[in-house]
Amino acid sequence: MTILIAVLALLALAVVFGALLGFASEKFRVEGDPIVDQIDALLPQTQCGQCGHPGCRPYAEAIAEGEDHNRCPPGGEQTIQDLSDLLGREVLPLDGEADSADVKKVAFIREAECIGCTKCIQACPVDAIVGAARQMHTVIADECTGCDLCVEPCPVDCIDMIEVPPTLTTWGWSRPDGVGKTPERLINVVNLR
Amino acid sequence: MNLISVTSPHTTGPSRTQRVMAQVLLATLPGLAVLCGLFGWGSLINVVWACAAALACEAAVLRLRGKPVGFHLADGSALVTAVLLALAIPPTAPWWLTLVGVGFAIIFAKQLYGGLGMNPFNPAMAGYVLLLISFPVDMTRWLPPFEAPDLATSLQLFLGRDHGIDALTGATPLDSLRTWAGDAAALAAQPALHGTFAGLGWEWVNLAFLAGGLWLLWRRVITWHIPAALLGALALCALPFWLHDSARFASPLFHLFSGAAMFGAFFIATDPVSAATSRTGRLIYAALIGVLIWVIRSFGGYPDAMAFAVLLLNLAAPTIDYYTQPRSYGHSKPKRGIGG
Amino acid sequence: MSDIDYRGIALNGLWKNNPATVQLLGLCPLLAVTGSVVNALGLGLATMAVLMLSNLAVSLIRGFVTPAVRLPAFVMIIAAVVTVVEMVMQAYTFELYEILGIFIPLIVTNCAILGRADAFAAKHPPLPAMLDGMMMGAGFLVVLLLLGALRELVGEGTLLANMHLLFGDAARGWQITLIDDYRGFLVAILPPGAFLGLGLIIAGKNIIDKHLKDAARRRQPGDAAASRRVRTTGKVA
Amino acid sequence: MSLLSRLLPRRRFDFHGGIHPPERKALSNGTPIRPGPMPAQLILPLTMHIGAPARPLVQVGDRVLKGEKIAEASGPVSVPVHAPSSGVISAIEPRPIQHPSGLDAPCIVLDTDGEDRWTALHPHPDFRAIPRPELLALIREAGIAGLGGAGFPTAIKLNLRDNQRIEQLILNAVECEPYITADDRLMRERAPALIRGIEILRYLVQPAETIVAIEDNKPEAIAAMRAAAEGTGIRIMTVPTKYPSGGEKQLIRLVTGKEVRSGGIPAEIGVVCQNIGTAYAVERAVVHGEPLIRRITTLTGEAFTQPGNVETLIGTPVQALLEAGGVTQPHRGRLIMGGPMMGFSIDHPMSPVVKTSNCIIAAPLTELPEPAPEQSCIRCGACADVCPAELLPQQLYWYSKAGEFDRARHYNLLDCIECGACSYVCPSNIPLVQYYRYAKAELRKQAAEHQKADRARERFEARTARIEKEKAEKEARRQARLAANRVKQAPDAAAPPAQADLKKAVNDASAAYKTAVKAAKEAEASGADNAVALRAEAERLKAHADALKANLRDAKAAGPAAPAHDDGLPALKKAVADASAAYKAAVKAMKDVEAGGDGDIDALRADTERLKAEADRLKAALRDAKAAAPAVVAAPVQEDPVAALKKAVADASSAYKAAVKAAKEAEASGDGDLDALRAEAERLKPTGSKPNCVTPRRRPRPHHHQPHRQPPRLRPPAMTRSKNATSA
Repeated sequence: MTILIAVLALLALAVVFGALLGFASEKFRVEGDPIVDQIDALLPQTQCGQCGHPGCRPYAEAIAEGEDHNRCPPGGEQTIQDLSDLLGREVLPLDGEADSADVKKVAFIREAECIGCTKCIQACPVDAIVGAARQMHTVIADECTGCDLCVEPCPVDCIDMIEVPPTLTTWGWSRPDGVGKTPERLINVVNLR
Repeated sequence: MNLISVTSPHTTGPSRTQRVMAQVLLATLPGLAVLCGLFGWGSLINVVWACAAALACEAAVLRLRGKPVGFHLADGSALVTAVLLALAIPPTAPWWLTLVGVGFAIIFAKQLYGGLGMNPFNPAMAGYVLLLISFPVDMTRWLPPFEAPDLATSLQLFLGRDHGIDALTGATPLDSLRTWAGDAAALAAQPALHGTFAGLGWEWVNLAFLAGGLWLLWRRVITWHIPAALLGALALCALPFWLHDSARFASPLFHLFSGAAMFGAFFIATDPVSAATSRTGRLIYAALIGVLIWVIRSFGGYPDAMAFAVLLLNLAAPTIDYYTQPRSYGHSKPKRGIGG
Repeated sequence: MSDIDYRGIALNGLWKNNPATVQLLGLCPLLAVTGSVVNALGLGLATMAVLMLSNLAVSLIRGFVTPAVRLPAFVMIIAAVVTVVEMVMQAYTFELYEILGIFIPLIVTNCAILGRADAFAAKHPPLPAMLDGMMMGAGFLVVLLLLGALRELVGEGTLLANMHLLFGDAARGWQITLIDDYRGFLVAILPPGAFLGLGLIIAGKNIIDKHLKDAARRRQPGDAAASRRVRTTGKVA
Repeated sequence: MSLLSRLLPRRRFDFHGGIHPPERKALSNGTPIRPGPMPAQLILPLTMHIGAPARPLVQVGDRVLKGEKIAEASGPVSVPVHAPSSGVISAIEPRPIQHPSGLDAPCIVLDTDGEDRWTALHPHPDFRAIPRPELLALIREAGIAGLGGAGFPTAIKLNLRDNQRIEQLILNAVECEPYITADDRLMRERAPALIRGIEILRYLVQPAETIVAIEDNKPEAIAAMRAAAEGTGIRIMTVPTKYPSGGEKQLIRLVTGKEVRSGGIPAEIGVVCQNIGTAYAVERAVVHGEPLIRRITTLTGEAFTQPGNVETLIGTPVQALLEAGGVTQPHRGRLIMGGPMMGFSIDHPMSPVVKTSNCIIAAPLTELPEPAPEQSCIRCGACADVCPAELLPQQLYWYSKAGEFDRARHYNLLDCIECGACSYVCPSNIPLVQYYRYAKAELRKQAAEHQKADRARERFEARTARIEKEKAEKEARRQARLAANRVKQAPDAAAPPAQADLKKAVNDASAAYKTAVKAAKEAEASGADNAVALRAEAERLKAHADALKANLRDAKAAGPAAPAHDDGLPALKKAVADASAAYKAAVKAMKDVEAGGDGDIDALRADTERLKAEADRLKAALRDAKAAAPAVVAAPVQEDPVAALKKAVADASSAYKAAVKAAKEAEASGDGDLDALRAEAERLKPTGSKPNCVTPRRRPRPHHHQPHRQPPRLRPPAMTRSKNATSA
């Protein structure tokens, strides 16, 4: 009998609290956290598609749904780190090919060789290539994200990815080498753009 | 043209880490001398042994961590840790006690946290506390002053041969005080409590460390903030209680000159790595250490409390720094929060 | 969910996702009671039993509990199971029960148990859930035992002291004194020793993991020469 | 500034921190200023100042005279460049210049002809006769940029807003850096000219008081200036020797006790600060009409056998100065332009002297040895004790080193003046200043990247929207073609009464589409984020309307339907209820929008009116039907028109609600919540089973009370049509 009372009491408590919780979860439902936006903000927006998605936003959506967050070579380690912080996930090593360096690149069309096929225009995710059919194309260097998606489609292979050298306006100081290192030549030039 | 292209400034001041460490080591010499004079060769033997052990431990860990061994050994921080720890433990300490303490201090309290500059706790005091809670008996066996054993006995003690050691030992002033506190007659009968102006013998030890500390101040190796705040707070705490009940509470003078107060105030609490950084922060940090020392000495389970107080405030140092940030030029109030 | 990877579950609990050294869950009892092997064993077994039973129960009700109230439901189940275990211990190993004291009821708050209930048992059928509980419990138990042994050995110089608390009088002779006339390294028995010991165990595990990983990488043929799409083919004039 | 403040002894102020490095000024301050060498080639960078590079006015091969303008200012923050001597322009190309990066920058190279022939100059000895704006233009045209520090165009600093009152004009003659004695010698030898220059500045900014601040380690200069300033009201003030008291912000604090707000400029607190060398350049420019083509530069360091100050032509290669100063070649050690604290090492001896180059230090390794390796920070706090900006250099170091730049910025990294006091006192040889410069560069980089990413995202989204739109248009064209074919096949028939309602629905849908388009356009015009989404929404509505149109066509094709009373009263009733529910919802929505302030109220109101009319019409129809056939059996013979009508009404109202929603979003333009809209669109999608298309919280009340029940599924228009088609 005592056991029965105890069980019943517990059950009653369970029911009451369960109802309370259920009610609260309906009443105070949080509108969906726009996690996709937060992820999107961390991605480098090169729209390069190296993650296997057509652009950064789709990849952000995929990450929000559980895809690995280490497939963004342009973002590099820093992006992975930031995403791990945001999502509370483990820091993963960069998937696939490691982009060699921080070297910024832009596409450059050797205009003499361009046949005006518009294939690169269709490939460019940020509309940074201008031109028309059977007209020479050219890259708006300021808008180019360096994603190199235009290189592959070019039938005559006239697109180069070229490094952008630092100028006096995009120049920056480098990090010292750290403890134990003689600062023999401390001033290494870093490109800020 | 053979030009060096380096960042500004192109000239640097005379201050060097190695020099700072060397000056600290030099400043401990008077204290070491008095300790040896009062208690025999034990302290010196232990200091030497601790230095050797510390260098070995540091070198081993640096090697494991893949760091340049010579470069890091050269900064002298391991030696300072070793010497401070060896000065803190009793001269009767056998070799293994010193080894365990120094090993823990260097390997666990310093290198595992990332080496010099990264350790949140004062390594010497971490090692000391480890020994104190693990080997309470060995760590409280001080000899009576002015009855220094000869070199052979000291060596025997160091090698761990039990030389009827308990017959040799005597209570320290703080120990006596703790045992007989409240009993005026018993206190009066304790010779350890009645030196020239403070605890027997220990007053000279403290004076020697005070001298070394003042030299450090003069050399600008340390600033006045920490020693002054620490000693001031200790004395200020002691004064009213002593006036109120001198049979239970010791006088400020006794507090300052009978335990590890001077040693701690000038050599332990001033360790810049584990102390608070800003000047205000240092005042608060040291004053709290002083208060804690007095509280633990008067009401705690251990006769002296320098190590515990310092370690506790090491923990609090980042918080103190956080609340004592300066107001930067051109800003109306200091920045709070961690940003990011 | 048709084919359950039992081997994976076992490996997960014992090594890869060990609750104590990887997930760092349930550290409160872990650090508090591992002063000796017998304490560790007692608490470890109790935790393991609770994990198995609670996982089983949670798995059985997984279809009926709505997500909103699942945590309270799990907590109730765990509390009930812990109560049962506590009573059993009180009945059969009273002295150990006395020593372990508050840490038996505190198993309820061991996050490892609630964590497994929520992360695994609530999504799997009873058999794998129970196995998972067993393996997680075993992983926890192993770490407890290791830490207990370490601390007992360093602190007292003995192993398996006082085993009669758990196994009756027959176990009185099990004590092994490894170092005669040991002075005792008190800090190992004291709370700081638990932290230091666990830290060393975790460090040890990480070292082993690193070696395993390196070995695995060495065995694999290098596929580092993957094609790089980016071609840097020129310089700005 | 009353009598009281004049009577009271002046309060002495101080700034926090500071250091006392060995002064080493005796090396170069003992000899008078001598003329600099006349090099065969002068190299004139187009950026000798802060701001936009100057634009060349000459071409290679041009012959220029001394003082002729060869490059003009290319923007408000820019100054022209003049030929320092006569000769021929031999090149305009990138050359190594005076920059810590060692990068090349565009320079005009002038091959001197040795004649040093002046162009015509226009002196204005009586500057008070010139209106202030013209005087400013004169200074600007003379190419004067701050000669002491970073080279900020002087005219801009002197150009005050009308309402700005300047309390103090401070002439910075502190020269706190070790080694440099250029200003010291200048003051000793040319004090009267300097005072004239200061008078010009005074005339320009009209300060309440003018103060020349000189460090107390230059007694001769102080005496000379005091003598020259006699009777002018210019105060010569000595400040204690301490580095960096010559920093603008530190000097202002030292002289006035005031602080420049972080990120602000001195003029905000009524102070203008000019370098004493600038005053001299202004005097030369105004009184003698001579542009800034030469300056006093200190040649010092133990490598010089004849150290001292030279009045050198701007553009002189450092190499020529080394030779003139008797530096044994090749020089080994450090070659520094500027002082030892804030100057930078130059790796190319052909780098030219520019307007800001106040000192060349050639120091052998014995004097300034190679830097020692960086050691671990021991948190000694010495850096914080000397920081003149009262920062926490140590925290900044940890954060910079760990790459936590945001935190570094939070700890006021950007207030660091890079004076180097922290590095100077650091016992661990940490190159702190470089860590800060690195962190600052990273912060700039992050900002640039962020900007670029935003632009890329915008462009990407615009492109995606464009492609979507093209696709939708293509699809619409295809649908239209299909429907046209079908219409051709089916015989035309008179529209049955039910078709009228269907027509109505089509109209409604297209009206909704138009509203949505309008909203989208507005959003686009205001640059709201959700413009793209709105556009997509409009496209969807258009497709919907098209589908309904097709429906209508199908219904027409289905031939004459049953007479009106066959529709059945219940169905008609339902339709009435639906219509009035939609009307109420619309009223509610309108009120919401009205309460919200702006938004597309007119369109909504029109919509509402329209819906009301429709509801009324349906009600009337119901009344008519009731009157006409009171005894008609409820069960309709033919279901289809009823179903179609029902569907049409439901679709129309849902479409309408979507439009309302879109309008609301437009109302909140600016902080448009793309996600919400997307989710909305998602919910509207045919697969979504929720009957509501308005967000739950803003759900119009009438819904709950109406007997009306929307069909549990919102079919895609295409499906609706095909179903009707088959059943017809």
